[in-house]
Amino acid sequence: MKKLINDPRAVVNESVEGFGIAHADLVTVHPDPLFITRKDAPVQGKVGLVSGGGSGHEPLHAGFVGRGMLDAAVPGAVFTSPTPDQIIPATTAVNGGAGVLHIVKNYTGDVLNFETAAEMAEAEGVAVRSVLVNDDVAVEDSLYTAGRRGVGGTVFVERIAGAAAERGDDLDGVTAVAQRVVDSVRSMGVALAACTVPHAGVPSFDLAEDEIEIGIGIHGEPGRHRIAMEDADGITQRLLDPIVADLSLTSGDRTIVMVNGMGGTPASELYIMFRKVAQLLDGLSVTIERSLVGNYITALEMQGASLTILRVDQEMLELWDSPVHTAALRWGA
Amino acid sequence: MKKLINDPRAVVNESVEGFGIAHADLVTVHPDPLFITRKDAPVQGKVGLVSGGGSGHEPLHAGFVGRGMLDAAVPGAVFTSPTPDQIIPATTAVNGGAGVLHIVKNYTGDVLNFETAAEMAEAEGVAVRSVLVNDDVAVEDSLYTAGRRGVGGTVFVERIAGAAAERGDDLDGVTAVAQRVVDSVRSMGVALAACTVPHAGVPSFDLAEDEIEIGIGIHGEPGRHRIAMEDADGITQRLLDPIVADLSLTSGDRTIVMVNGMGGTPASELYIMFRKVAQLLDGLSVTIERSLVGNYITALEMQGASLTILRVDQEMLELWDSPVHTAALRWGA
Amino acid sequence: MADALDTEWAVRWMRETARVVAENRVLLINLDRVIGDADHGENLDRGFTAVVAKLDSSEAPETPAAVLKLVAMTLMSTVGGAAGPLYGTAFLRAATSLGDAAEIDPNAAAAMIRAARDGIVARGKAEIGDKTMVDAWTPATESAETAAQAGATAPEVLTAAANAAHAGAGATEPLIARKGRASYLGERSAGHQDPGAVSTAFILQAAAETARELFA
Amino acid sequence: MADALDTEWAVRWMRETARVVAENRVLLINLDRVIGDADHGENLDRGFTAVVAKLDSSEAPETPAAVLKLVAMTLMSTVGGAAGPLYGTAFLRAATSLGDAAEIDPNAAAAMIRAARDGIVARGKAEIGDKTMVDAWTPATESAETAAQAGATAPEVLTAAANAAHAGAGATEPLIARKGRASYLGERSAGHQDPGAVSTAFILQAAAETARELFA
Ligand SMILES: Nc1ncnc2c1ncn2[C@@H]1O[C@H](COP(=O)(O)OP(=O)(O)O)[C@@H](O)[C@H]1O
Ligand SMILES: Nc1ncnc2c1ncn2[C@@H]1O[C@H](COP(=O)(O)OP(=O)(O)O)[C@@H](O)[C@H]1O
Ligand SMILES: [Mg+2]
Ligand SMILES: [Mg+2]
Ligand SMILES: [Mg+2]
Ligand SMILES: [Mg+2]
Repeated sequence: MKKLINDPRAVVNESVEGFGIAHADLVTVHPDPLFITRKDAPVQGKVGLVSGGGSGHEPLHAGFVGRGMLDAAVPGAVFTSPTPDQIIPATTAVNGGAGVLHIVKNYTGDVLNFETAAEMAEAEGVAVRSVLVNDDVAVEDSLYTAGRRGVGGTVFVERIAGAAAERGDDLDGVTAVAQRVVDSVRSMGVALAACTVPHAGVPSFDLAEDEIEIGIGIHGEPGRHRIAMEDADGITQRLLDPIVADLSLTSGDRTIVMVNGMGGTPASELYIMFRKVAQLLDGLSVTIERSLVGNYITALEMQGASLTILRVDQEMLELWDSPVHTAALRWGA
Repeated sequence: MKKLINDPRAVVNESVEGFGIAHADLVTVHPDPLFITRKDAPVQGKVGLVSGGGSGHEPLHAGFVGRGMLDAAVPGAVFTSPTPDQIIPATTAVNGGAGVLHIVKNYTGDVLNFETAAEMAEAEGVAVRSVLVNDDVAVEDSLYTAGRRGVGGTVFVERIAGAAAERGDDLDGVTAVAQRVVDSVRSMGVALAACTVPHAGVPSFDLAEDEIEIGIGIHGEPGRHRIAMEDADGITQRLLDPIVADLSLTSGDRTIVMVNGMGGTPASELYIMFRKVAQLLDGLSVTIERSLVGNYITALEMQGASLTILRVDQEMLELWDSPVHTAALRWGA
Repeated sequence: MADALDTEWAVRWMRETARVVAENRVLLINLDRVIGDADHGENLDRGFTAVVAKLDSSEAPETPAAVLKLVAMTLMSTVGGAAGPLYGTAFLRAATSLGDAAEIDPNAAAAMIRAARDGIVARGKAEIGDKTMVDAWTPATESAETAAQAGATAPEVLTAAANAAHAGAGATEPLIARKGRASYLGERSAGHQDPGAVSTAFILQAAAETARELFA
Repeated sequence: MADALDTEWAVRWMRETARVVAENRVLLINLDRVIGDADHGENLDRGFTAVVAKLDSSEAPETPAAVLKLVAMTLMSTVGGAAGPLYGTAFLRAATSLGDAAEIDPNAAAAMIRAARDGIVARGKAEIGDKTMVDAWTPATESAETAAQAGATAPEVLTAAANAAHAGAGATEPLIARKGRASYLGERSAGHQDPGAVSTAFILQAAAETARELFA
């Protein structure tokens, strides 16, 4: 394992420290317990947005803290959800009197830790709501399973709910918008090569020179199945089809599309995939209104990509376009 | 070799096509010969800025086309400088009557092709100036060699000269600002693992599990020397020292710092390096006025990073802060 | 009371757990790597290292329940992931079941294990056969209760629990996961033991061994 | 004139060059990979493939110079990198040296090679020993001139040039590069042949072979 790190156990602390220095105009890093808030938190009268989860998915979540997006990000250890004793103070720190929305990716650990934190923050007098992001169509969803993972859709929820909060929506309103995004967003990913968790020191899985994993998540876990290597157009089709089916995308639908790199994929390859997505959606008479192509939710240095599609209505689009100023997403501000 | 590509020979065309679709609000892609201009080119009365070079360094250069930065980018094949028949029409396309500045990274191929293009564009009546970016302190510079490579400093030249052009400076003025940046910027890079050029199909070099290359460029070439793996703080010091020495950075100096990922490095690792740079410069009483941490000039999916430091004066800083709106760099617009 | 477990035992149990978890850190990481995200061993090691630090630095707890409560709070705030809240709840419920008794008799030992197990089920909603730590805790509970009813000593109750937990962990191997991270793999999760079930077995084994040593 | 080289030869030379470059594409990529950026073979293959396409699609050029000028323009606009302008200039200067002559006699052949070589030096400013294609072109020029002065036929002049170019390319191996991309490696550039010198040898060998075949 070769990484630009010092002590594997200090990775999160040191990297967040560096992040705090680089973006001192935007964020405040609270070191112990560790969480990150926007510089001007709490914003009085505004609903506070808190998200968090295991580290290793940068820029998610800290890179999305700032105006028009998150008020706080709570980073756990690498691929490990944070603990309530981090989430609780983050929640109270960004409560401007209008309550706080927890944006939780659907993993047992995240759900349990945020649940506990929400309960305790409520006990301290903060109104807390939660939305559960579960957009990964690779995972079978049923009453008897842990359900779908939260992956790329999280970026869309954070942006659009963040915009609604900035607009002045109340806690129920922001929660409703966030839930609307959750209901309309789906993702699917592929890996060409695994990543290596610093404390583990060996790659999460092995893939032969001619194999790829379809349906991976963002934690270096193996995917749903392994297939022979294909070209970018073929792989893109494989990611797109289940999303189109699950969202029942049809002629006239409007979308925001994200082609996301998992951390070790050149931008040029992401644009090659985006080209194919655009061609395929065009063939379905589905419009791409906005797009993101780049590293937004990663799995360390994994080689691979994910596709996320959000079906939007006019309101979501306007919220999307409103000013946002974070380390990783910025426009209009 | 596993890559998200189709035909290795179509990589540049397909990726630029995807880029053009994703950023249709910002740029126009001219497919044959291939170059990219900002949507509103030519901007009447404004000096036009053209840069280009081999592909594989994305977001450089196309990602920096737009207001406050480049007017045109000219992508060659992967790691191969473009040809005059691309550079010439790009140059004339962005000439708003005030002439055009070529920003050329110092490689024999780039120099020769831009030289020819400049000559022929001049013959067509366009006033052309050139600046040569040669910021890589890993390379020995002498009258008898090809001189230093142009690497990360290019981003700074494009941004600050782009701002000067947007401000309305004339061709000599923009050229002078660009040259001032060239004179004040230095870089140094490290690789943990090589990249694979699509048409070559095998990694550019082999590194043992416990080795790293110090002094690499952005073309997958081996570096100046190979050393045993070190921790991030140690490596950062190795990149910083020759830059500090070469720029003679001393107490009171003001800088803009870029910690750049080579394409396959997680953001968290870049922030760990940035943290150390901040500590070391602080120890020298050198101020970091602004910073960039992320993938700005890459070598496909290479694992590694580079450090670039620009010593700034007040004017450069103001130009830096002025509005910029490109696919990869955006603020104030 | 002969063979009853006291506060000192509870402290020893936790120190021994920390030692065993540290020793098996890589094993637990690797179990989690193939069907999860490669952090279970790291998470527990971080948690129990913090537990030991807490025991070293705070005043000696006065009851076994106080020990387990300190453990619960420490795990909850340092482990994260799924295991943090689950083990945190388990130890909290276990503490509650003990009340402020100074010693733990065989029935109390069995009740403590049931409380822990029920806490995990209440939080995680997993059923037996879902390939989670519940598949170790459930047989452990049943064996402990059977042993206690048959008149076993407290160390014997814990030994019965530990053995059953080990068997239960082993039996997770062929299962297809329906809860936790391994469930994302669907059928590919079969063929590997569940890391949480294995760590459960380690924890209960530490309980049994420290109990036996104390009365050896 | 016996053994004089005409337009047909020039076309055959270029087609044969394209074939040889395609055949040695990977070899040239690999030479460039170790001390450069792994594109020389790809660049030349793209360029000469375009040359052949151009020859196939355009009207037959009327003079050898017209062929070489077409080649120069095509390479210039399709190869890129260092080799594009250098070879472009080389063929342009070679074309100029031939004027509008219909045939190339031995002296003209030697002059053509010198013109190409001088063009490369003018553009690239490399000196002999800098570990570039100049290290193949320079001995090629000298051998060609010596042969022409000694009364060799045009095919013999080209053969002398090709042999010298091959030797020159081989002799670049121990050199430390001072120009081009390999110069960034400093001393680590020693121990490998220069890709441009090797491709030069291939080009001149194609010239010699097609010339010999035409008069066999
Ligand atoms: N719903 C659940 N109920 C009971 N145990 C669970 C549940 N989900 C996960 N687990 C247990 O947690 C273990 C994983 O813990 P850990 O790796 O620390 O957390 P994470 O899955 O968040 O990375 C699994 O092996 C399993 O035994
Ligand atoms: N200044 C120069 N003078 C002569 N030849 C040069 C010079 N610089 C580079 N070359 C030649 O160009 C070759 C490399 O060509 P190529 O790989 O196509 O371009 P690039 O170096 O731009 O990738 C080198 O092997 C060398 O022979
Ligand atoms: Mg985890
Ligand atoms: Mg090149
Ligand atoms: Mg885990
Ligand atoms: Mg090359």
